Amino acid sequence: MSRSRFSLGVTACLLAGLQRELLLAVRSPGNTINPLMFFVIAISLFPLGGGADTVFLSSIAPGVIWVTALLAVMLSMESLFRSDFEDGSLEQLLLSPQPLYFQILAKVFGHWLVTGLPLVLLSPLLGLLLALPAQAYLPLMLGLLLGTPTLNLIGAIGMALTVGLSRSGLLLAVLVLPLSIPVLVFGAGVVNAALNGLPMAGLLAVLGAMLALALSLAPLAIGAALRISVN
Amino acid sequence: MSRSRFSLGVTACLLAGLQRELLLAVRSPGNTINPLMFFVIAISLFPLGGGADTVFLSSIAPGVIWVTALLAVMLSMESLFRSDFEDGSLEQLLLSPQPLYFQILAKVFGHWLVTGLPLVLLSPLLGLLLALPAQAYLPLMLGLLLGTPTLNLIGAIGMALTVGLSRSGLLLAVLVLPLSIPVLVFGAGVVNAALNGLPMAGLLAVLGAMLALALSLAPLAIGAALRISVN
Amino acid sequence: MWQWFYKLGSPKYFYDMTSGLLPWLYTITFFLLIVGVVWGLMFAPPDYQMGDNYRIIYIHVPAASLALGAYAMMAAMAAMHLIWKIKMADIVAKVIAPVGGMFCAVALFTGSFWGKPTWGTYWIWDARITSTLILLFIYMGVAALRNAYDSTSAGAKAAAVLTLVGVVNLPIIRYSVDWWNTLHQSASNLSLRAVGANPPEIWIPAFFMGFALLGLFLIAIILRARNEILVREKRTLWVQDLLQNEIEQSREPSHHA
Amino acid sequence: MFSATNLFCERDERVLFTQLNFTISAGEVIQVQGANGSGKTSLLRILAGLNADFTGDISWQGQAVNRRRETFNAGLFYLGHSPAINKTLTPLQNLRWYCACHGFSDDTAIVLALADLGLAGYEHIPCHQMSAGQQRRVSLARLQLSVAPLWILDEPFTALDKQGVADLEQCIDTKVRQGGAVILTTHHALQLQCPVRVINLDELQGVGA
Amino acid sequence: MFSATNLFCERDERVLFTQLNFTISAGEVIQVQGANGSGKTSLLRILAGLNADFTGDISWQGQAVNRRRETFNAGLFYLGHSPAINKTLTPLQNLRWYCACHGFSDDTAIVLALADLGLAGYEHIPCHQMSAGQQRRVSLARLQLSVAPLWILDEPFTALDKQGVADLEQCIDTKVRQGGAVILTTHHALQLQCPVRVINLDELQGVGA
Ligand code: HEM
Ligand SMILES: Nc1ncnc2c1ncn2[C@@H]1O[C@H](COP(=O)(O)OP(=O)(O)OP(=O)(O)O)[C@@H](O)[C@H]1O
Ligand SMILES: Nc1ncnc2c1ncn2[C@@H]1O[C@H](COP(=O)(O)OP(=O)(O)OP(=O)(O)O)[C@@H](O)[C@H]1O
Ligand SMILES: [Mg+2]
Ligand SMILES: [Mg+2]
Repeated sequence: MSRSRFSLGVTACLLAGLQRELLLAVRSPGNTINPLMFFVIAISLFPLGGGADTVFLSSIAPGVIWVTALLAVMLSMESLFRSDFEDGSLEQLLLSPQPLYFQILAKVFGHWLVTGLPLVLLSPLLGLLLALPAQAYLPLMLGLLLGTPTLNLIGAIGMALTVGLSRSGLLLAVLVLPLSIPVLVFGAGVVNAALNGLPMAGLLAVLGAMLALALSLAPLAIGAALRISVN
Repeated sequence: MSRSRFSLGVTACLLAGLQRELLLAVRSPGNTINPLMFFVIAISLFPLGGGADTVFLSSIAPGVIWVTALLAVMLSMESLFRSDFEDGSLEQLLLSPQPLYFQILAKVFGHWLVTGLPLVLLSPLLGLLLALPAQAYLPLMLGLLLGTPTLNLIGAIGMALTVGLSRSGLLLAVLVLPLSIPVLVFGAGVVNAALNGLPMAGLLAVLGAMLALALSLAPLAIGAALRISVN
Repeated sequence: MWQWFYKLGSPKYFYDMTSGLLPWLYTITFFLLIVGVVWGLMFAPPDYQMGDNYRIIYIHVPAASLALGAYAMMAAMAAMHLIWKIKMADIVAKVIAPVGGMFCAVALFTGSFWGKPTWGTYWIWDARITSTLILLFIYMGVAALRNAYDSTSAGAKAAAVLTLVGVVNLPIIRYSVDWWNTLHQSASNLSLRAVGANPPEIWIPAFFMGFALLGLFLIAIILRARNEILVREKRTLWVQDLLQNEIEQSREPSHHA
Repeated sequence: MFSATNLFCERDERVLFTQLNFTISAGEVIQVQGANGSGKTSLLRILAGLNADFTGDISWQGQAVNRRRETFNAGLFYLGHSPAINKTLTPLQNLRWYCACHGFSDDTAIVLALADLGLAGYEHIPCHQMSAGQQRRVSLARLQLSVAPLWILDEPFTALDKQGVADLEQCIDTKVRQGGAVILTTHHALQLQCPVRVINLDELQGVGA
Repeated sequence: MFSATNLFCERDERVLFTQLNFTISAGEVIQVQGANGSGKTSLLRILAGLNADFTGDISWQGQAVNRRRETFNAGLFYLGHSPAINKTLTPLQNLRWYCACHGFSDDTAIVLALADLGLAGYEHIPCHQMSAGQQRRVSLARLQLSVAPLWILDEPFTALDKQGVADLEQCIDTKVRQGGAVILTTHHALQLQCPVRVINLDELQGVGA
């Protein structure tokens, strides 16, 4: 074929993947906004179900915020591979000559940018709603900043495994929630430590280590799972 | 056409609809078991994120159990109309000469039988996990028994409104959670009343009234929403 | 009456009518706003308890009541759209959702900034506050649902159904939240006080501000509705004529120059 | 039996058809033709009552359809782009539900219909284990079970092999001979014995645009 | 160029094909034939590397495919039952991503390809607003963008109108003339100028059963 073509490398392909994710987020903004709204609404259910007294609320705040963030991230994953699977784009992704590892990273990172990051930024407001003392805001945000990408990567493994099942229902959550307990424990631990004036650098370091581990291994698991799913 | 046919009435059609739901539940048991597992796992996250001390746990128990039940029911709705929409069965349902109102009731009731009822039966176990005093088990179950069908009906409205959207994300939860707050408030109220030795018949009656209202109005909204979704 | 009603249902009639109406509305609202703000900020005496903080009431209370009223209006429009398929009703319902949500947010923000000096905290789970928050969620849900649909007509109908479901549910939510708060008796008993208890120097500017905010609300609705009409009817003759005229008018000065 | 007057439909600023009029009586076949995107699917969905974004009147046995939806539904068989087959269930279970929705229950008839379509022995196999064409056949088995006098079929021949196409054509012929009326679209060259009337949307569109 | 030796595949106790051998070289077309459910889709997915439930060897330019997946992928164009078109995005956006995945970026070529398929003016319309056939055409535009020497096409003619079918046939002819190799399935009577070799799975099945 004689058309002029500009041969592109891996980076350009990744950028294209990232751009596609962001475009999709812009085109259907619900996928970005809904997890956030879910986060806010679910958190405000707790005072309604439990009780509204400030001491009580601030005692449950670290746990409730982290558990709800975990749920919001997990449930937002549902949109990660689903439509690609259904319309056959996933097959094309697997058949593409570019390395799968990076393509997956680009997809997950794009997803985190549009769902995880806003959640991190919104978290102090929810701390306010649950009467969390102000000195815990920064640790909460730092923990979420390190924790949500890990949660996204773990969730992507679950999603990749279940995307081929038509009626997967809550299977994703069931598979993934147990795996993400360590992140929850250390994440909520950071906030509790800050509340009690304990050092929290160690806990943050553990969260960082988990992120590094997930970054290096999860894409492999995701790739393998996707291959099984399209089979 | 000369084949012998047995002309059937509405009841038989409803039974067939119910039977289909149950068959689907048996064929893909995940749809029944996953909401239950979600319920259990999500509840056990709270001691991990918050703290494991018994007094604290039993103070958060009513709220946490009810909020989690609410989430589990809402998220289980995802499977109610989705596959019917995708494979075109929903069109056939709308084109069927039998009254839509009852067909919808049959579907939602079938769904409740396989997801809501097990949740009600399982709830005392979760009370146990969260150190809920034993005298609150029965009120908890009664509240859930009256509350979960209402939640299912409200959730079905949300699902019917969003089933046509390909990337609906968490939209369902965002639409439905605010609407189901009254059930949560009275449901958790029943447990709290039982814990404090207050009368709870009135609260249960309110839950019953909400169920009656939902039974009479929700199928109409669901039908209208389904017609919009297939359009 | 009915005839007028049907006429109003036609986007063109609405557009023409509001073209005449808007200047009046601008003037009246501006007047009310000036009087209300000047009186409220400069002449009304400070409250014996709250000092000058209370002046936030002049925004807070009207915003809160408008947020509620807007929902009622949106629901009426939704019903009209579903039952009589009146296009205009849907346009108005569509533009109310974000505006009503805005007022709701304003009530929440002013309320919480008022809460800091009065209650010492930005947020408490008071019954009224909580139900305002839930109302905001419902507004956002209606808007989100409409946006989620690619097809305008399907999105309109879906949003209308949800709005009507909300109508049934709002009183129930209100009632349940009231009940919830009385049972739990929040930490400090901080019910919002009634307007009637205050001297007239305080509530007369409130009266002005109330109508001024109503004016702002109407202006916002009408401007947005006119925009929406132009977008939806952009292929009809009258809109094309109108745009043609606008273009010519904007060109004219440059011709002379 | 079934008629449409003055139908008008537009999508995203494009008029698909306008002033479309037709009547179909017992024993007739209408084929809706048109290029991709000319509005065939839209028309059939409007006729079946699944799409309400149109203006004009549709009547069934002299009465407006939207007034008496349930009577009309009892007389209609609609087959769309999607097969209305739940993939988790077996063909037998799928068809049983369909029959119940239409007020009868007759397992022997179902088994017979499946056998007719070359699916004997597949009654109890979940549909997701079948190929595209086999799933389509399960869906078509409903044609044989249907007593509705009006059939509306949107590209019924998709995914069928040659034998399947021939069988389906014969099935339509039989229906028409027994006094049914059929409205269908297809991109393939129909080989029916009965006469076929054609509505060409490409031409109508010219009128509307 | 591409060859399969001794392929064997069974699904749920049923042997679909066994001892299937073939080689395809530049400038050849192979049509896989068979009744519904005979295993055409299964075969093509195996060849493309999307399905691993088989035994036998597949090699590309003399080397086993599963060893050098990425080289093979660079030389392969696969079109399955599903169009691989995201419905929220526009045709242009969809095809851009596809191109980037295959290592180039060329908007003019995309616009040209769309125009060739009769979709001029649709570049910026979200795909969900298109009819079944139009979506299929967006998918087929990738054929024109592809420089891969091997095409594997599963029922590429579905949902196309007559013009669309003719265009696609011509496109295949051109490819073959330029030295490409094409493996396809279809239930419609192919009218290609180049010679077509047929693999009939129904006969093979007889051997296997
Ligand atoms: C339906 C919604 C609401 C209505 C109708 C409403 C109405 C009022 C009224 C009439 C007052 C004046 C009381 C006085 O004369 O001093 C008031 C005071 C106040 N409101 Fe609201 N309000 C609403 C929502 C909110 C919300 C959402 C917040 C907080 C986020 C809030 C916070 C406050 C505070 C802090 C005061 C002053 C403290 C006090 O006097 O107790 N309000 N509100
Ligand atoms: N996911 C699956 N699991 C188990 N068996 C399957 C699955 N998909 C297909 N089959 C079986 O494998 C056989 C071949 O299916 P395949 O889809 O390859 O057929 P095909 O030749 O493409 O038919 P068609 O012309 O209908 O598309 C069928 O008999 C079917 O029953
Ligand atoms: N959901 C939709 N929203 C907006 N426009 C649509 C939608 N679906 C289809 N259209 C447009 O309506 C027109 C008619 O579509 P329709 O599906 O009726 O065509 P068709 O004749 O069935 O075509 P095909 O032969 O490809 O199936 C197309 O031009 C398409 O762009
Ligand atoms: Mg079509
Ligand atoms: Mg196939």
